[in-house]
Amino acid sequence: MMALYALVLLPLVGAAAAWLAGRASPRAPWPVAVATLVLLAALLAYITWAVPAGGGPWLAHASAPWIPALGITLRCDMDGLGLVLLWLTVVLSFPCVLLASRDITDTPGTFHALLLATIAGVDGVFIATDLFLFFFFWELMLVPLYVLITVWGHEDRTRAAFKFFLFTQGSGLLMLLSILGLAFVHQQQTGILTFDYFALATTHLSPVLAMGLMLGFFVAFAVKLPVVPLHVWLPDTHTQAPTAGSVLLAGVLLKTGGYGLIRFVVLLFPDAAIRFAPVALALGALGILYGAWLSLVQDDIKRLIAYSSVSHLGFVLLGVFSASPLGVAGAVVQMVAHGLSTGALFVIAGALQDRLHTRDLRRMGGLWPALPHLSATGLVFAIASLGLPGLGNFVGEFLVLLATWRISPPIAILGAAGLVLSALYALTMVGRAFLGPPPGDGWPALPDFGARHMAVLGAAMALLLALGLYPQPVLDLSLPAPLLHSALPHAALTGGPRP
Amino acid sequence: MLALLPPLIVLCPLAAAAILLLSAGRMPPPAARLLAAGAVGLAAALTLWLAVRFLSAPPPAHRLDVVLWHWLRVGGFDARIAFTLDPLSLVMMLVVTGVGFLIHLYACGYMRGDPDVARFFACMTLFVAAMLVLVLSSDLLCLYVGWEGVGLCSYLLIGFWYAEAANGVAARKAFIVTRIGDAALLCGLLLLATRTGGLEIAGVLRSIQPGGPVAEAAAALLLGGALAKSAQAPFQVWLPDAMAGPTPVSALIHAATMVTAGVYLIARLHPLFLAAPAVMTAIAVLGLVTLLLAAGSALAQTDIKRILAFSTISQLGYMFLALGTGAWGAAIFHLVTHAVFKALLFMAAGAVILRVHHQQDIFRMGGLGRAMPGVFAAFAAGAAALAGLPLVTAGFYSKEAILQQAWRAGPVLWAGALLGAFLTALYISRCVFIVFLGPVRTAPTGRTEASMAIPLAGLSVLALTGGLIEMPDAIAPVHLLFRLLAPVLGPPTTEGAEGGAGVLLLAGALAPLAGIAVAWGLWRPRAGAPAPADDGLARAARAGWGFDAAYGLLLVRPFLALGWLNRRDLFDRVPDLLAAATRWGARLLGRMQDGQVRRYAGWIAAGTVAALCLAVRP
Amino acid sequence: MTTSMPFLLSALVAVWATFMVVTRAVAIHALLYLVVALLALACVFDVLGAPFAAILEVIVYAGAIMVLFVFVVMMLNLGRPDRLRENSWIAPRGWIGPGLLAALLLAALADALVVAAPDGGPIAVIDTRQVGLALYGPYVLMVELASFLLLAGLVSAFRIGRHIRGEDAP
Amino acid sequence: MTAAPAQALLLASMLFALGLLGVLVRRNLLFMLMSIEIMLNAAALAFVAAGMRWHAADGQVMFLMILALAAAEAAVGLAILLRLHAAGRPTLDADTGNRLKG
Repeated sequence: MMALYALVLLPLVGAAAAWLAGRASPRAPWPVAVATLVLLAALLAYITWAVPAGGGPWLAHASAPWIPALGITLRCDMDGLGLVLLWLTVVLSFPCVLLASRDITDTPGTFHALLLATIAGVDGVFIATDLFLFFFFWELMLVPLYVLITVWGHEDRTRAAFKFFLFTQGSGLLMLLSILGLAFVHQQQTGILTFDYFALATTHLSPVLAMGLMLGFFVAFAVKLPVVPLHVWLPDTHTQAPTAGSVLLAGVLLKTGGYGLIRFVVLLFPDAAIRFAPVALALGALGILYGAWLSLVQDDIKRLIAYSSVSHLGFVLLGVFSASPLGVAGAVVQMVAHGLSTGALFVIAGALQDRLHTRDLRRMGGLWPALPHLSATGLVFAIASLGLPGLGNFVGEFLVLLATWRISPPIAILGAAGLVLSALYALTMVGRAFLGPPPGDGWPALPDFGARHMAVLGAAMALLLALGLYPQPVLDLSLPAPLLHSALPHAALTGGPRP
Repeated sequence: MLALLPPLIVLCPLAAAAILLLSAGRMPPPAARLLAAGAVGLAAALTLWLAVRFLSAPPPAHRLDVVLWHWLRVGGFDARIAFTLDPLSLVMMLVVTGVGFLIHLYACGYMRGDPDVARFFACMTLFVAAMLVLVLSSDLLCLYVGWEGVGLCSYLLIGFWYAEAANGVAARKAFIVTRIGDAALLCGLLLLATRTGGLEIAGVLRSIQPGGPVAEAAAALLLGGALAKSAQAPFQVWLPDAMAGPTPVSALIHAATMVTAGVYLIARLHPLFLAAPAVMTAIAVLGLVTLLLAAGSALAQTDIKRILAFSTISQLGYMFLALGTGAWGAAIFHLVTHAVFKALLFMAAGAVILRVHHQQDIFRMGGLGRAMPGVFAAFAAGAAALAGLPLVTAGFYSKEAILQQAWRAGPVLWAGALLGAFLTALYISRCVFIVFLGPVRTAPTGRTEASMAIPLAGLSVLALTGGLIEMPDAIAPVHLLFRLLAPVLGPPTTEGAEGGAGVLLLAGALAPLAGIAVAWGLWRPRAGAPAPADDGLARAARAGWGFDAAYGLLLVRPFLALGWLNRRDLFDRVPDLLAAATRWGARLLGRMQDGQVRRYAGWIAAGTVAALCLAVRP
Repeated sequence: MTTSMPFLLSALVAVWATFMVVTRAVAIHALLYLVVALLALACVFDVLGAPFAAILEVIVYAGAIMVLFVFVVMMLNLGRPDRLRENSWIAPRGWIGPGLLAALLLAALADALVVAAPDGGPIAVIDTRQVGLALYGPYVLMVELASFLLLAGLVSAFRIGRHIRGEDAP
Repeated sequence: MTAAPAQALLLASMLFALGLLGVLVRRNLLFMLMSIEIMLNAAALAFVAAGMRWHAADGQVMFLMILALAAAEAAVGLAILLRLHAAGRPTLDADTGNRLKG
C-alpha cells in the first residue's frame, strides 16, 4: 500500500509548501500547515479504513528498493501499535499548529517547514521496518527539531539544543553500531547483506552478542524515553523549546523511545531483554520516583512538567519490560495518555509564559480569577496527570502496575508510591500557579483562553476521558505484531513472553 | 426496569455536574442552585422508589447486577463498569442521596451570595455521582474510580475558597494523605487481581483462602486505604484541616459520606477480612485508639467545626471498632445514624457561623440559644444523638449495638468504648453549653433561611427517631436494619451475653448521662467568661496529639529538604563533568602550542624518542 | 673490536668541539669551535672512505656556510652586554630537561645500535667517480630537487634580506 | 684502517644528541641555527657510515643532498635572523618568537 509512503511524503511536501509560502507572505505558512495536517489526518483515516478485516496483525505494507547494493530497501509495515502512535502523532500535531505556532512571527515559513519535517520523521519512525530506513527517519526527526529549538527557543536555547543534540545523536550512533553489527552477523551467517527487520530477526546470536547489540538499541531508546540516568537533556530542552516544540517533543518524540523499546529491543532480542528486565524494571521504578521527586521541587513550571514526564514514562519502561501483553498494552495506553495530558500542560505553560513573561512559579499564584478558563484547563490536565481513575493515564498506570506485580511486587509497590508523589507535584503546581492570593496588588487584565484553545484542549480532554473509560480499541490494537511476517499466529505474543 | 434505575440515579448528579462544568461559569447562580438541588433531589426520589420496589419485590438472592460495559479486557484481565444493587448498597445510596439532597438544599441557602456557586455545585454533584459509583460498583476497580473521584471532589471543595492560601494547603494535605492510603489500596487490588484473575467483588470473595498470607496481605493493604479515607490513626491528620471548606462540604463529605467509604469498603469485603484475623484485631485496636485520641482532642478544641471534625474521627473509630469485632451490621447502623446526626450538627453549626459573622471560636459565642431557638433545638438534637442520650436518640441505639459487640469481643474494648461514650457526651455538652447558654458574647444578626431550616428540621427528626429501626432485645426486639442487611452481611449475632445484656445496656446508658453531668459541672453558665484550658495536656490534645508535627518533622521536611538540595538534579552534573574534563584536556593540549620554538622542538624530540623506543624495543 | 687511531682522535675532537659550541656564550667562539668540529668530521669522513664527502665538508661547510655565519655575526654587532645576557640565558637550571631528553635520545639510539649493530668490514674507498655516477644516474631527480631547493633558498633569502635597511623601519 | 660502522653511528648519535641539547637549551636564535647545523651534520655522518657499510655511493649522495639543504637553511635562517635584528629584536630571543604575529 503506497499510502504508507504518503504518510511521510505528505508532511515533507507540506513543509516545502510552507517554506515557499513563507517567502510570499508571513501569514501564509500557517494555513498551509493546517491544510497539510488535515490532509494527513484524512490520509491516516483512509489507511485505517482500508485495513482489511481479519488480515492478520500487520495492517499495511509497502516496499521498494533503495540501495540494492547494500541490501537497503524502503520497507514499511504498519501494525496496531504503529497505527495507535501514528494517530497520536497526527492528533497532537493539531494543538502544536492550531494553538502554538500561529504566533510565531520570526520567519514563520521556516518554522512550519521544520515542524512538518519533524512530523514526517516521526511518521517514518513508526512505520519503517528496514533498520537503515528506520535510522534515517530517526535522524530526520532529530535535526529539524534541533533547529527549531536553537532558533525559536527561549533564553538559554543554544545550550539546551546542543545538549539535546549531543544526547540523542550520541545514543543514535550507538544504535547505528548495533544495527550494523546485527546486519554483519546476519551476513556472516547467511551471506546476504540486508537491513530487513524480519530477516534480521531470525539471526542467531550468542547471548553475549545479543546483550551487547540489545544494549546499543536500549541506550538509544532510553535516552529518548527518557530513562533516569540519561534524562538530563530533557528538562533543559523542554524548558527552552518553543511551545510547539515542547508539545511535539513531549507528546510524540518521547514515544518513539517507547515504540523502539517494544519493536526493536524486546522483539528483536527477546532473550537478552528478559535477562536485562530486572535492571530495566529497577530503572523504571527509579525513574518514576526520581522524576516525581524532582518535579516537586522545581520553580520553573516547564521544568516541573518535564520532570513529571520522566516520572510518567518510567511506567512505560516498566510495562515494556514486564514482558506481558498486559504490560505492553498498559505502556501504549500510558504513552497515548501522557502525550495528550502533558502536551496540553505544555500548551498551558506556554500560554502562561506568553501572558506573564515568566515561567517562575514563585512569581505566579492566584491566577484563577484573572484567567478562569486557562486555570480550569490547567487543573483538569494536572488531575489527568496525577492519574485519576476514569482518565487515560490511570488505565495505563494500572495495567503496567498489574503486569509488574506479577513479576515483582516490590517494584510495583514503588511504582504505586509514585502515584502519591504525582499527586503531590501536580497539586503543588496547581496550588502555586492558579490558587492562593495573587502576588502584590493583583494581576492586570490578562487575555484568557479563547474558543479556539478551549475547543482544542476540550477535545484532548474528551479523548483522555474516552481513553480512561473505554480504552478497549486502543488495547486491542496496542499489541505489537509478532516478528515473523507470516507464520506466527497472533497468539504467540499474547500467550506471554517468548521462551 | 429495575436494572435501569441504578445507572439513572448515578447519571442524575453526573449530568448536572457536566452541565455545570461545561457552562464554564456562565450559568446564573439561581439556575445552578436549582439544577444541582433538583438533580440530587431527583436521584433521592428515584432511590426511594428503587428502595420501595426492591423491598416489596426483592430480586433473587437479594442482588441485582447491572453490567454497563467492559472496561479493560486484555491479557487475561477483565474489568467491567458494573453495578450491583443489594441491601448494603441500597442503604448507602439512601444515605448518600437522602442526606446529600438535604445538604444540597441547605447549601442553596448557605452559599447564597457566593459568585462562584456554579463551581461549588458542580463539585458537589460530581461528588454525589462518584460516591454513588463507589457504593454501587460490583468491581473493585470500578469502585476505585468512585474512591478517587470522591477524593478529588473533596480536594476541590476543601480548597473552594482558593484565595486563602491555607485552604489550598489543607485541600492538598487531605488529598495527599488519602492518596497514600489509596496507593496501598491499589497495591491490594493488584495483589488480588494477580491472585484471582479479576477484581469482581463476588469473584474475589469466592477465591479467598482463610488464614493465608495472601488474605492477610490483601486485607492489610485494603485496610490502609480504608484508614486513610476514614481518617483513622495514623492517617487522621487531614480531617481537622479539611474544615477549611464551606460548611455544607464538611457536612456532606467530611461527616456523612466520603469518610465512611472506608467502613463501607471493609463491610463490603468482610469475608476477606474474616479470613485475616490479625488484620481484624488491628482494625479493632486502631479504631479504639482513634476513638479515644480524637475524643480527647475534641475536648480541647475551641473551633466549633474542629470539635465536630474530631468528633467525626472519633465516631468513625466506633465504626472501625465494630468492624474489627465482626459487627458489620452495627458498623453500618452507626454509619447511617452518624451520617444523619453529624450532618445535622455541621449544618446547625454552619447556621450559627453564618449568623455570627463567620466566627468559629466557641469562646466568643454564647447565649445563642435565645437568639436562634430553632438552630439551638436542631443542634441540641444532633448533640443528644451524638452523645447517645438513652432511648430517645438514634445515636444511643447504634452505639449500644457496638458496645454489646465490643463486650463480646473483649472487656478491654468495651471499657474503652464506654470511656469514649463518656468523653463524647462530655465534649459535645461542653460545646452546647458554651455556645448556646450563658451571656451573649457575639450578637447574631440576620435570619436563618427556610432552605436551611427545612433540612435542619428534617434531620433533627431523623436524628431522634432514626434509631428505632434497630433496637436491642432488652428494650424491644426490632431488627429491621440487620434483617435487611442479612443477605449481604450475614445474620446478626445477637445471641450471647444474654445474662449481662441488661447491665451492659445500663452502663451504656449511664456513661453519656455521666458525661453530660460532668460537663454541666465544668462548663455550666457562670458569671465569668469561660476560657479554654491551657495546660500542657490541653495543648497537646488541641494539636491532635502532635501527629502533624511529628509527620512534618520526620517525613515531610526531610523529603522536601533533600529535594531542594537536589533541585538542580545530581545526574545533570555528569555531562557537565564530562564537559569540564574535555575542556581541561583541551587546555592542557593547547598549552603545548604556545608559539615557543624551543618547546616545540622539545615536544618533537620527545615524540621522536618515544617513537624510537617503540620502534627499537616494541 | 679495534678502532683506528685517526677515527678515535677525530671523533673525540668532534664531540669536544661540538660540546664547546653548545656551551659558549660568545658567538664567534662558538662559531670557531663549530669550524673545528666540522673539520674533525671531515677527517672522520675520510677515515670512513668518503674522501669526496670530506672535501665537500671542508669547502662547502667549513668554508662557505661558516663564512656566512661569520658575516652575520659581524653584522649583528655583538658586544659585552650580549655576552652577559647569553651567560644568563644558559644558566644551569635550564639544562636539566633538555639534558635528560638528549640523554634519553642518546640512550635510545645506542640501544638501537646494540640491538642491530651492523657488522664491520674492510673499508673500501668510494671515490668521486662512483659518487658522480650515482648522482647523475639514479639520483638525477634529487639533483634537480636540490637545485630547486637552493634556488628557493636563494630567492627567499634575497626577498627576506632585501629591505633590512631603510624603508623597512615602519 | 678499520672503523666499525657502529662506532661511526655512535658518534653520529652523540653529535645529534648534543645538537638537540643546543637547540633546546639556547635561547639565542644564532646558537640554535648552529646547533641545527650540528644535527644536520650528524645525520649526514650516519648516511655516510651506512654507505660505507654497504659499499655504496648512495650515502654520499644523501650527504650531498643534506649539504644543499644545510646551505639553503643557513641562507634563509640567517636572512630571517638579520631581519629580526633589524626589526627591533636585537636580542634574537627565540622565546619571544611567538610575538611574531601582529
